[in-house]
Amino acid sequence: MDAALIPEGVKRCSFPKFMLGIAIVGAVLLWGVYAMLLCWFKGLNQTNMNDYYGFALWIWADLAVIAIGGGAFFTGLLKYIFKIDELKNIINFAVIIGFICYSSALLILAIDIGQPLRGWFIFWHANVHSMLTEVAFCLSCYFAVLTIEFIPNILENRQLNKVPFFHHLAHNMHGTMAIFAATGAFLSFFHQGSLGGVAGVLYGRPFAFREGLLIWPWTFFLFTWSAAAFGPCFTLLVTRITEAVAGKKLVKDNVVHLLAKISGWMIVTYIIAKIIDTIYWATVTAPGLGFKMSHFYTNNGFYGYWILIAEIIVCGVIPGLLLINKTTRENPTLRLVAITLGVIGVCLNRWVMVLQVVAVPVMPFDTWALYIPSWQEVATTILPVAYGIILIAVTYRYLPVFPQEVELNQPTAQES
Amino acid sequence: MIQDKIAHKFGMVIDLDKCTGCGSCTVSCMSENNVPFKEDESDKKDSITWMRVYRLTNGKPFPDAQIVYLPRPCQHCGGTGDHGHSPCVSVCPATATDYGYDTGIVSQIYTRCFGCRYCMVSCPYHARYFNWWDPVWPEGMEKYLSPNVSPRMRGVVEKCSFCYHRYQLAREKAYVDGVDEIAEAAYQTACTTACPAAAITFGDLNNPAHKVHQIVKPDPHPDPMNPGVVGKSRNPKVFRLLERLGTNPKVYYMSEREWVRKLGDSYLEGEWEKVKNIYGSASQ
Amino acid sequence: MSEIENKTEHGSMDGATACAAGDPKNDTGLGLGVIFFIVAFLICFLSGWLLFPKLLYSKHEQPFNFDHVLHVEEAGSCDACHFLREDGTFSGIPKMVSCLECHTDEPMGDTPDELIFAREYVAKEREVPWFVYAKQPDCVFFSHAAHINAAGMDCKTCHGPIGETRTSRPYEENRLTGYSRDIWGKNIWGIKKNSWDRMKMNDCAKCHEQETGHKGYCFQCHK
Amino acid sequence: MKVDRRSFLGLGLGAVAGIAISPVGAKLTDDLSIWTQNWPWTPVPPDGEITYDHSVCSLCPGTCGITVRKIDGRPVKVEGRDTYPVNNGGACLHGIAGLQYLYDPSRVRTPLRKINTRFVPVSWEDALSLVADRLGELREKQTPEALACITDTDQGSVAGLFKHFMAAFGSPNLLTMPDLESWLAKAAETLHGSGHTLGFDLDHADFVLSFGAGLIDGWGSPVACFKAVAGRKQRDAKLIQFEPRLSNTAAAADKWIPVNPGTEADLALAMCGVLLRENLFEPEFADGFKGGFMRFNAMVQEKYPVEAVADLTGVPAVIIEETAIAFAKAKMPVALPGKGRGDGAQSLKEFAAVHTLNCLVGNINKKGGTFVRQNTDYLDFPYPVQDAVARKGMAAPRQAASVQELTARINQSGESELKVLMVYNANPCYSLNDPSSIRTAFEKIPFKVCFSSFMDETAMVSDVILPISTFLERMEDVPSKAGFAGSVVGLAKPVVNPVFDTRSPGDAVIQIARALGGTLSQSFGWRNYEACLEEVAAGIWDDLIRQGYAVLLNPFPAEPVTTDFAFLAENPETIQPAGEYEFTLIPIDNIGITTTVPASSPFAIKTVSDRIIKGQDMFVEINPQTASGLKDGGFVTLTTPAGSARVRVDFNDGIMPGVIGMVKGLGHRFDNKYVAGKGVNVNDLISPVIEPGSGTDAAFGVKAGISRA
Repeated sequence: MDAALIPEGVKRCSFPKFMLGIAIVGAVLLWGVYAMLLCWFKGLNQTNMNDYYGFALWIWADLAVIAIGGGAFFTGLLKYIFKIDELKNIINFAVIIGFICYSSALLILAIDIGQPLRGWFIFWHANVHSMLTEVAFCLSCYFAVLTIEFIPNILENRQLNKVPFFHHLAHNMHGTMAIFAATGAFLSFFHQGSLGGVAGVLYGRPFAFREGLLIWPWTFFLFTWSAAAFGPCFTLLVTRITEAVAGKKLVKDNVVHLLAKISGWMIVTYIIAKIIDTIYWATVTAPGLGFKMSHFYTNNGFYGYWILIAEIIVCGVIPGLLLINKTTRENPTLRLVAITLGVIGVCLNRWVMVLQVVAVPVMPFDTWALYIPSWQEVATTILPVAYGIILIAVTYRYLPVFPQEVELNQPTAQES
Repeated sequence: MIQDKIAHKFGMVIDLDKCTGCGSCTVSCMSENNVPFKEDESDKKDSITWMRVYRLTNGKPFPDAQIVYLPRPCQHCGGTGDHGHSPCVSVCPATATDYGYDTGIVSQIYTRCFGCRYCMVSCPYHARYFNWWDPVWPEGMEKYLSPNVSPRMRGVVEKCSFCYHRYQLAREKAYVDGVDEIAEAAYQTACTTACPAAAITFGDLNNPAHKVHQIVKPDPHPDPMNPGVVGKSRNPKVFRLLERLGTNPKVYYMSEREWVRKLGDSYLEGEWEKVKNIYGSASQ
Repeated sequence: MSEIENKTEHGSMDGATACAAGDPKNDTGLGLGVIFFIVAFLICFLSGWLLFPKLLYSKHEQPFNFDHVLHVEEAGSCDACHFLREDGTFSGIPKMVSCLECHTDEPMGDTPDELIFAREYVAKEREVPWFVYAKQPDCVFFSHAAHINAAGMDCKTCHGPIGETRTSRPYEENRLTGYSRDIWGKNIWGIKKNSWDRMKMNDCAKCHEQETGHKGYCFQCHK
Repeated sequence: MKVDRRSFLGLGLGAVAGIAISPVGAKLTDDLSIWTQNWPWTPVPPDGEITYDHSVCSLCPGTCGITVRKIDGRPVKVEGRDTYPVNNGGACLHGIAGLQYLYDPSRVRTPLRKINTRFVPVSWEDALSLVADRLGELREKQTPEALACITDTDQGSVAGLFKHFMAAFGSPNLLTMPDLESWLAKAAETLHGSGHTLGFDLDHADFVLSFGAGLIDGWGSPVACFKAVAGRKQRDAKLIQFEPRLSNTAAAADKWIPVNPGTEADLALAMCGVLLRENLFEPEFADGFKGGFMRFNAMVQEKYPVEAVADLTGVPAVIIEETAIAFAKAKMPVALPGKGRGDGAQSLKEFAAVHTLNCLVGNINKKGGTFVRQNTDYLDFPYPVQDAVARKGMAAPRQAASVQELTARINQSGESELKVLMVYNANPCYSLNDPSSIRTAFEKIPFKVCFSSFMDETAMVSDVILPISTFLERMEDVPSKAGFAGSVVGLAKPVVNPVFDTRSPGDAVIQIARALGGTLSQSFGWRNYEACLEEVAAGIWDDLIRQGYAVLLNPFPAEPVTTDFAFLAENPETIQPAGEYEFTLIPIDNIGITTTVPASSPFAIKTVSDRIIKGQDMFVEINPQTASGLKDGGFVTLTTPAGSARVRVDFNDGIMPGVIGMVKGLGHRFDNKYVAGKGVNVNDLISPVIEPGSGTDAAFGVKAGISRA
């Protein structure tokens, strides 16, 4: 039915089957859209946020998707700047994932602010001292870059490619992609960092506050580094999932191993820095303000020490080690475990840096604040996931996302 | 012109031994500043009270238990080193809140705010409140709203302004009277004038003639033990909330009771004993 | 060899054939497309510039025409009617009591406007519901005392030569914002020739910057 | 030429391009954001000229002077009036929130008449004639005494008009609600003879011995008390608080001495014993002692030995001795009776016992002491014109001394002897113990008229509601009372025209009397209430008009005082909390929550802690030591002989083990979502116990059981 659109030489499931899948995910999407409209028209009283939890699930989701979307800029950096050519076989997909993550982030921000129609004030009346301003600018610029990086892949669709203009456009854009990759990397470095700065500069919140370099608190660098480290994990994870769903191999192992290895080393270096930062904060920064480390953790189950161990050891050290070690890295199961843990780890880190920051009492007579998101918050947070799945499904079906797919899935003798 | 005169630094000192926790300040503030209210205000994490009265206890069992009430307006922080980079002002992405170097008052512009709530996250005093709901008054009650403070719309942050509109009115009076200085009595906040126990003293911390300056005796030099801290009181009974963070609030508190003063900040074991008798560099 | 490079190899040729195949049709189609483009462009462009401003603002006539020239002659100066109160606040548009210092429910002159005033308002003891051209939104605090007494400014700088008008122009209100058109300015792009053509925040800030060396802190003009 | 995809593409692109380079985009983006800044549903308060009106607040017995800020005549803010002799600036939260009462959702907006359980609006004329007809019937039947009237207080000209009306009508059944003033008057009458009342010079006293008086929890004239308590530091005065829980007053006091609830009287008497034993009473003043002083002495020595009282009260003997002696040795000591706000169920024995301490140390009618003075009657009502019917009615015996005695009597009798009841500015069906029994009694009265500004519990059970203007909408004389040292009469002036179709209560009474005709209209010859006030308050009228108040007594009473110990010498029994349960439940007064009329404003309720109200539920205080099996914040069932309630517990180290504290003033049941429907009315859990001496309910606490719910 839609055969004309499907790339040459590849197999795709029947159109009805495809549509069925889309419909199921689409239902979830609509649920999210409904919740989104509620928040826009009835206001943020639809959420369970309050004056203690000014930042909550949504801001976490923002930081998380941007972190795991970091695979795009980092892979791009490696491919186009460091000329690691194998990565061209996964770069398209990395870009698509990045595109999904960043567009989601922007959408969630648009729901999160109390006055969406004034959202543009952040650009028009920008306060240059605010980390959030930096985030907003870099975020939108980098989103533009991602779109540009995504376009040629779209233009490679069989029908579009027939139009000579589009064909040449795609070709030339590929040529200039290095420039965009460089810009993207530069922008990402800043907004990933600024997101870390968002928490790090809060000198009224001893749990978040960090000293740093010039105007940038240590969290600035930690966030950039962690995004570069764990972003590829997410790229690999989604690739693995796509392969599972499509029931065929899409990227050659050497490519996967390479990316996994790079990611592994990044994680290890990051986690070392993170551990140093944590120790310094716990023994120097916080005590200097009169806070024992135990003040920041409680036995209420939400914010116990377990969260610290889970983030640093279980989802940091372990995946790092698994990925730098050749045998474990090349064992599919262990690799899957590692990249999954990695993705969880970075999300956990963002969670802590958003929610625990506001949960911890600062005034001695204040109390711990707990928070359970409302269904509207959950739905609007799942919305981008559904949207992502649909976009991946569509692009995978109609675009030559995986250059190695044809080669990896040659029809065997019996079939022909 | 008044604004050309030396900068003011408006602040207050609250005598916790006088405060009865009666709530007059809270209500006076709410009615002065058109603060809305809901049918259920018992969720204090979603209840706009620019001036909130905290109930502090010494944590001892019967019969040694003690209570003290601590009224908490916006602290109008001067920020680290008192340079005007208050925790909230420095993070607002849209410049919806700024630091008035001529008054030391931290503003909040409801029509500029787009509701990102970063300032609330940055404020350790919970002095900032978000309008989760549209403000709604029972039929007819909107008739008592004051034109001096514009009612806020849903989706923006609001907070105590030290009744800045009263300062504006005092200035206008000064203009027509052709006087340069605004008298201490001419500008007093709604909570100050309402307090039946006269526990609140408000004025210009820079003006030695003002009562608040005489009580607080702010130390012009940075705290040698913590250079970020400026304006530490040289009065042994006076303290500020979370002074060690270097937020440099302009709201000071006063109490004879040591346990109360200790509750003003966080201390590691033994630290309090060391610092409790150090009041500003001058007392070194 | 990746698929991308694959394509780029033969791409150009594919394209060429594609074009050759569809030449004649394309041209006409394209031509028509161009025409459509131009038509649509012109319509939207012109309506954006000419029609849109008309639609955006609603016009209101004042309750009756007010002759400023006449009143200035009689009363002497602006502050005879628009005065600062003792407490420093500004009286704004005069209330009926001020008018009655001179007027009675019997017209003094013979203009139809004064007749309306006497019959409809004085006699019925109603305030005149004037539309205020210079009306600022609720979020704005403006101190006339500061500008008149302290800065010694004249009315004209901000309000223009309204004292020299014999007729009241219609009041134009932005349907969306409820603002008086004078705030944004008559020009749809908000371009101003005179100091009084526009009354947006930037205009205040600009003057403050020139006069006081600082555009002022938020609370100076906001409440 | 054929229209195809590309043509439409051109069309679309052209439109986009055209709009793009026109001002539409930029202007709309800006205007949309401005639209959000001026949402039509967010009110914009009109600006105008600022003016100030002076008046007096009559929300509580405090009678503070207030200044109302107005914009073009529209009131926008209530503040304390500087230099007003009661509060000297400063005001309590209820006064400051006063404007909310103007537009309170439960305001009665027009006269209402109940037609089979539903209220229908009627005109004032119809309402008044309806009332007049029913009253007329009583006089035709020669039974004017079948009319009873309940007012909030017996002070001031409005209460005076009701008194005048009852006298002219011919019924002795005029009752007032038990407020602090009424208890002080009873105590003064018992010890110093009728026509006296008490005041306390707290501004100067240097040793205040408070028997549970909530000096900063709403007792007396709140703002004056706040100032007195807060000003202690400067004049180094001491405040000693006897109380079962760490109230705000106890917390602010120099010393808090926990005492078992209901044993305050015994404690005071034991201290009297100490003073007498140690000869620490003031001989000069003692000359005025008569009426069984010796018997009293003997009685306290015998019945109230320190050791025994120590066991009873839980106050160590040594503390009792020390405190008594310190009190006697102080230069300007004052002992204060009246637990909490000092209204509602209190005990005459306790008031008398505590005041006896003042008498013994003789710090009476001196600076910083207790003032025993004649009821300052600045009002001069003409004698009512009475006809035979009226005289006959007035001769009939008074039905009861208190509202609860009255309702108890009605509930016992098969058919109510009372046929008509008038209630003015009082809410007995809510604010007295066991309100349900009061409601049932009221149901038995055929016709009830309620003079009320609000649709409260009492208004709801009445047959006709006459809507009364609030204190901001009418003129009234407001005399200081409730233990205030000075004697000031303020003039409340209307700062705004009545918001609804309401009238001054004075006018309503006059118009009813006029409608009744005959001797009644003769007795009420005034044009209207203001004319009446000007006439009856002629002596101070000029002051009232000139400065808004008149000072009657300065600095303090001079006349000699005699003290009669007969009442206490008989050692009347102490009313103990009734019941068999292990805990003692006591009502708590919270400054943010009113317990009488009117109910708290939305602002006031907003200031109440989430450890008192959370959603619809309320908390009770209990000491963790005696809360075994319960968990902090958990739900429990509170059971007393009178009933049970589902509440949450608040573990509180500031309350005596074995005692449960429950805030008064919650659990309203009328149509006002801001205050009603929250928590439980503690009065529902306490049955009245009439104290023989006073004929008034003295059940302050009650025994209670508590179990997890």
